[in-house]
Amino acid sequence: MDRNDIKKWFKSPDKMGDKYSLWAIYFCTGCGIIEIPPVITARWDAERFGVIPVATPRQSNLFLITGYVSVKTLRAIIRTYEQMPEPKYTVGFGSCPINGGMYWDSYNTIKHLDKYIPIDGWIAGCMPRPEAIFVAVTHLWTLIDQGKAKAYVKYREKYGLYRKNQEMALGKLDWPPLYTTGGGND
Amino acid sequence: MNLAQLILISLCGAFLTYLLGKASSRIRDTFAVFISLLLIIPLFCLYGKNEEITYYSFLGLPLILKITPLSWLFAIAVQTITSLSVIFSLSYMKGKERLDFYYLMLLLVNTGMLGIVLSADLISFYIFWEIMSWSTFLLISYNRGPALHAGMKYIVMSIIGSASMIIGILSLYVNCGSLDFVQIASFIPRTSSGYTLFILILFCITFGIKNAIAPFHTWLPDAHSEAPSPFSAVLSGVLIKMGTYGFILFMYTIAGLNIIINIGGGSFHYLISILAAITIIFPTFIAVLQDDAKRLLAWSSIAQVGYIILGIAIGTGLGFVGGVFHFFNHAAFKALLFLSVGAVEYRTGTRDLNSLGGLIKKMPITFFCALIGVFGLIGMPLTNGFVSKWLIYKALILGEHPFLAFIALFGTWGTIIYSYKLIHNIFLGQLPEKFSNVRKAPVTMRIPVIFLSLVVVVFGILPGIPLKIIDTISASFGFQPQDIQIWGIASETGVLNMVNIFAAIFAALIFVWLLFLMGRKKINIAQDDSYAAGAYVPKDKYNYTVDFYKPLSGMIKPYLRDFVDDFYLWLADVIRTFSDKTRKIYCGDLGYYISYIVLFLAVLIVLKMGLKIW
Amino acid sequence: MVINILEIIISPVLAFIIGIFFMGLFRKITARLHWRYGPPVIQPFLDLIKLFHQQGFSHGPVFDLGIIMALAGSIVLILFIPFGGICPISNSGGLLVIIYIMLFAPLGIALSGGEAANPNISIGISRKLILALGYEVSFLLALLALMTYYNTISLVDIVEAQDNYKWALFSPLALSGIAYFIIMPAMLGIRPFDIAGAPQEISTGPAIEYGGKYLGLFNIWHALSMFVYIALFVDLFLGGGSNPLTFFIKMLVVFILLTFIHGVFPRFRIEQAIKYLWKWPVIISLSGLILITVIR
Amino acid sequence: MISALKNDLESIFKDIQISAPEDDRLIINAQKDAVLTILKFFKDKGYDHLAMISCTDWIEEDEFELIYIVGSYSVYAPAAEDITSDKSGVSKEAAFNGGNILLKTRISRKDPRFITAIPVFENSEPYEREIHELFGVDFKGHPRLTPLFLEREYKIPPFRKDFDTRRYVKDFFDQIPFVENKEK
Repeated sequence: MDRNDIKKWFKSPDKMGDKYSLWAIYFCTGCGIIEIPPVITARWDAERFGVIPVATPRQSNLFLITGYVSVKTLRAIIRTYEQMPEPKYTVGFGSCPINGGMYWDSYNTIKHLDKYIPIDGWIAGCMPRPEAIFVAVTHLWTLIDQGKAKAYVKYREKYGLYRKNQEMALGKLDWPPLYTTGGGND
Repeated sequence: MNLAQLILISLCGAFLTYLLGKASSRIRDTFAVFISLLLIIPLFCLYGKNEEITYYSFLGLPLILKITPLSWLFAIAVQTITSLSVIFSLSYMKGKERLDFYYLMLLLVNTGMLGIVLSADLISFYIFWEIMSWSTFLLISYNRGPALHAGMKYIVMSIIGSASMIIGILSLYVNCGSLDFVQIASFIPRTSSGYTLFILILFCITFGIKNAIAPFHTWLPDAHSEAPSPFSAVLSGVLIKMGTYGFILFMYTIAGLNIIINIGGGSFHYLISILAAITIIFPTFIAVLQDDAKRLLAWSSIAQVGYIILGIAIGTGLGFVGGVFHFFNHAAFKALLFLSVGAVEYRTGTRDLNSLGGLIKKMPITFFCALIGVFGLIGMPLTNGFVSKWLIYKALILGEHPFLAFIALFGTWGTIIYSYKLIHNIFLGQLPEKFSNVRKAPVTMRIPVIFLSLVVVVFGILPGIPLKIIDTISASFGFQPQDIQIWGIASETGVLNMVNIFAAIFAALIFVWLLFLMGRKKINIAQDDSYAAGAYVPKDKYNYTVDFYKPLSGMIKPYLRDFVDDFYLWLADVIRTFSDKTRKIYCGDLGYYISYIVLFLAVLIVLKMGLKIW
Repeated sequence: MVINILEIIISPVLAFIIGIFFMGLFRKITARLHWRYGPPVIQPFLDLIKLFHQQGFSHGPVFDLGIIMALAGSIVLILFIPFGGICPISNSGGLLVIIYIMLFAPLGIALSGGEAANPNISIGISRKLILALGYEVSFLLALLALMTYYNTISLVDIVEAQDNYKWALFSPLALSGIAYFIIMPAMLGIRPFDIAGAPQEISTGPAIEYGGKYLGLFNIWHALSMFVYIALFVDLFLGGGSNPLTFFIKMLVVFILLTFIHGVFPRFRIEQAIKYLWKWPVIISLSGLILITVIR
Repeated sequence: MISALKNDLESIFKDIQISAPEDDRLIINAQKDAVLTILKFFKDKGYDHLAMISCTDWIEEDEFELIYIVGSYSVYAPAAEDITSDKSGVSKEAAFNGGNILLKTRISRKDPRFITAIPVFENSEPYEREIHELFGVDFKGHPRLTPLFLEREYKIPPFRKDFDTRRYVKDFFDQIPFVENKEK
């Protein structure tokens, strides 16, 4: 964690700012949330990396989707994701958001989460340990550095497709589409 | 244009509007506005001149009208507030019936107040006082129903006040021979201090009732919430201040400064300031518990009047200037708040603080002016309320009254609590469905509101203008003049430079605004795109306005039952039951009457014989 | 005149740097209390950089005006408070003006929070105002004791009166000083009294709808208000320091004590907070005021 | 106590089979129309807590089996070892081992209709709603049989054995296309 790289700071402060102050929204989506408390408290202390849990989507820029996503929770996840300000990053925990995991054949869970909201990174493991979460955070740093963590841009450009998928899965959504023309307004 | 013609014009102007009303309402409205605006100009150019005219003599006593700097200030305030409320009621009272009667009464109240302020002897003072009281009673009980009860309560208390005034006038006439203020002022030092105390107490009861000081305040909340909004703006803006005028009149013009200071060993004016301090505290916290906007404002008027009397009653030059200036400011921002609540009530039909909300999107100008009114009420630095409160506090602290200063300062935080509740429950929060098609307030309602908010801000930034006038008043009463500049007060114990503070705040605002623009471009979002923990915001059920300060009201409600009001109601019951019993004496049977006569004669004989029967 | 303008520019910048440093220290010390490393001390500065290029959502003009007014109020407040030798605007109004300019911040945030039309925010604001009512009692009593003891309303005179180690904390004003210190956590909104911005109960109260730059301004305001209240305490009771360095050291000591209180205490409920604030601090400051009136 | 209950039951109700595998459990198989009266009978006896209504799908016999599990709170039934060690402060005679009663009944699978148990036990409302949503059993007299958990309408209620989850996922979730990425 080479912190005193002042030159990098002056070259692109926004990237460095994003990297070293990832504020994760404290939203319990699935069974993986039991991993978050040890991560943010004394045992593993995510605050060393600048990651702190915040209460509302408005203040956050990192969305940890922990564990399986049931159909009802998907509605809240989409709502929260759309309320987060850009640049926002999402990380999927465990195998269930990837392809449904052990609920692969259940009628009530969402199989491939990235059909509905874009995901920057995945952490394998049916509930990854805190060390895996820190590896994910540092991996997210490299992605931000290389400019590849552009899931929110993809969401903005292909919003029409995402919206159609969401409506197919959840039926009528009771909030208006976020971007009207399919293309986003920065 | 002498003073008698002035009063005459406003009097027959009132009756003329009533007659014109029979012809057509449009002419009546324009004439009422014209007459009230017309009267401001002669009043304005009377500044500085001290005319005097005896317009009539009654039983050998001359009835005199005189203009002094103090009465000039009060007259200007009275006339502007009444003309603004007349403009306001053009559209506010459009649908209602008996409008000729309403305009007649409004202009009569205006005449009464002008008469009180300009009169220089007790007879004309008393006549105009009665005109004002009775026309107020008729206006308070204008829209039937509970308003009648409120009007009854008001008139009963003001009759008690007038009665004590009559006793005072008679005893003065008997002892002093003449009722002219100048003669009485020269007579007072000659008499015993006990007699002056008696006279002062009598008149202070009258002015205390009209001014709603601590024990006599119970009529005000009912009267305000039942009276039509334009009139309650006049009522709490200037009508209550007639009591203040009376206080100043009797404490300073008639009794004179040095008598007041050491009457009863200096305890008299200290007692009044303690009473005023009490009037600051408990109405403020009762106002926090109110759910009706106008009742909340009524309780806040009682508290603010406490500040004025506190300023006047301390007896130092700074306090007096602060008190009179606070009268002027309170007239401005309290009328502003009542008019804006009236505009909201006109558009939405309700003033219940629990069901309103989100009106800032529909009535932005009313919101902005009400916000300035609230800032004036609290005393935020860029408004006139701050300057007058600063003067009062400085007088209190340097005058060695730390506990009074604490009560006054603590009252400010109570003011913040209830005035934020007023602004939040009416204008902020989610806009309910049923108010989604509320339109802007009509133009005739916005003019007075905008004018008053300009007054609040301009006199806040440049307090020198009104302070110089008030300084001439305080100098005329024997206080040493303050060193007043256009930007504030410059005295060795503490300088208040409002332009300096304005510049600092303005520069800071600009700097922070630039900082704000430096960030990324903001995105405007609708009212229902708010955080609801992942759920969509439910329509009409996403507002926190009912019982806004629940934890606080839970703690202070038991202590704030209005004991004084219950005492009065209990007293009324006792009198009613007592009079019921005495009613039974007149049972209409002749035999009883004869026996009463015989019995009475027997008692007289016994008394006459000095109980030496045998 | 030039020095005055220089001071007017320097003192807010100095206050900002110290405020941000205090916030970083705050998180570091609480982390060490929890046996964890905690973020680098410059973390609040990094957060600001991120926040200022993050998107901000606005609920209307008053939403922006409110937070701008709050921050402007705090900056003006810094100009009035003598910091070591520097005191930009010292001649107009003194303590009374300071008390009233302190109203800008809560009202500004209350207005912008109200515009954001969220019940959690309204609950947060009503709690913040009730809490303010709670600590205002002993705050005013302490200030009045000071003003009557030194018989002046200007802060600069009070600081000069405490020169060469005649600190007010060890004079008969000790009681008011203790009362002021007890209510400091309530004024700063830290742990025993951070009911208004409780993340668990009402998801950070007034700060719910603040996105990118709004949250940045909110953090700057929080840092500045922390600086202001501690600087006021040092000025009033600890002699105010001849040069900025001694002033800073005194502030540091006071700040670290407050952070310990923050790290150790659980959060009050609003009723408990009011009952506590209206009981002990008021008794201490009232007896202090009575003591002062008796002495003078 | 259990044995006393057994013979009372046999005396009152005719064609029911009662078996008591352990001393604190009673399993009763009753006919459709006798269920409510038995429930009332148990309620009067102090079994005032309806713990659960569950349903099993006997697809071979083409029947649904409704199981009412009734327990009792009013009479405290400490665990077995408490009685012996007498820690629980409850005298031995009063230690009535309430245990719980399993009342089973069979309804046909083709038109699964049954009457609601709310008049006897109010808290049976959500259980019946759940069984209605997940098995399709219609309870006559139930105030609101609206959907409770599921998001969508299902042709075959999901908990039935003939509901093929794999096929459902294939023709519902897998129809939703991926949002392909530009650089892929």
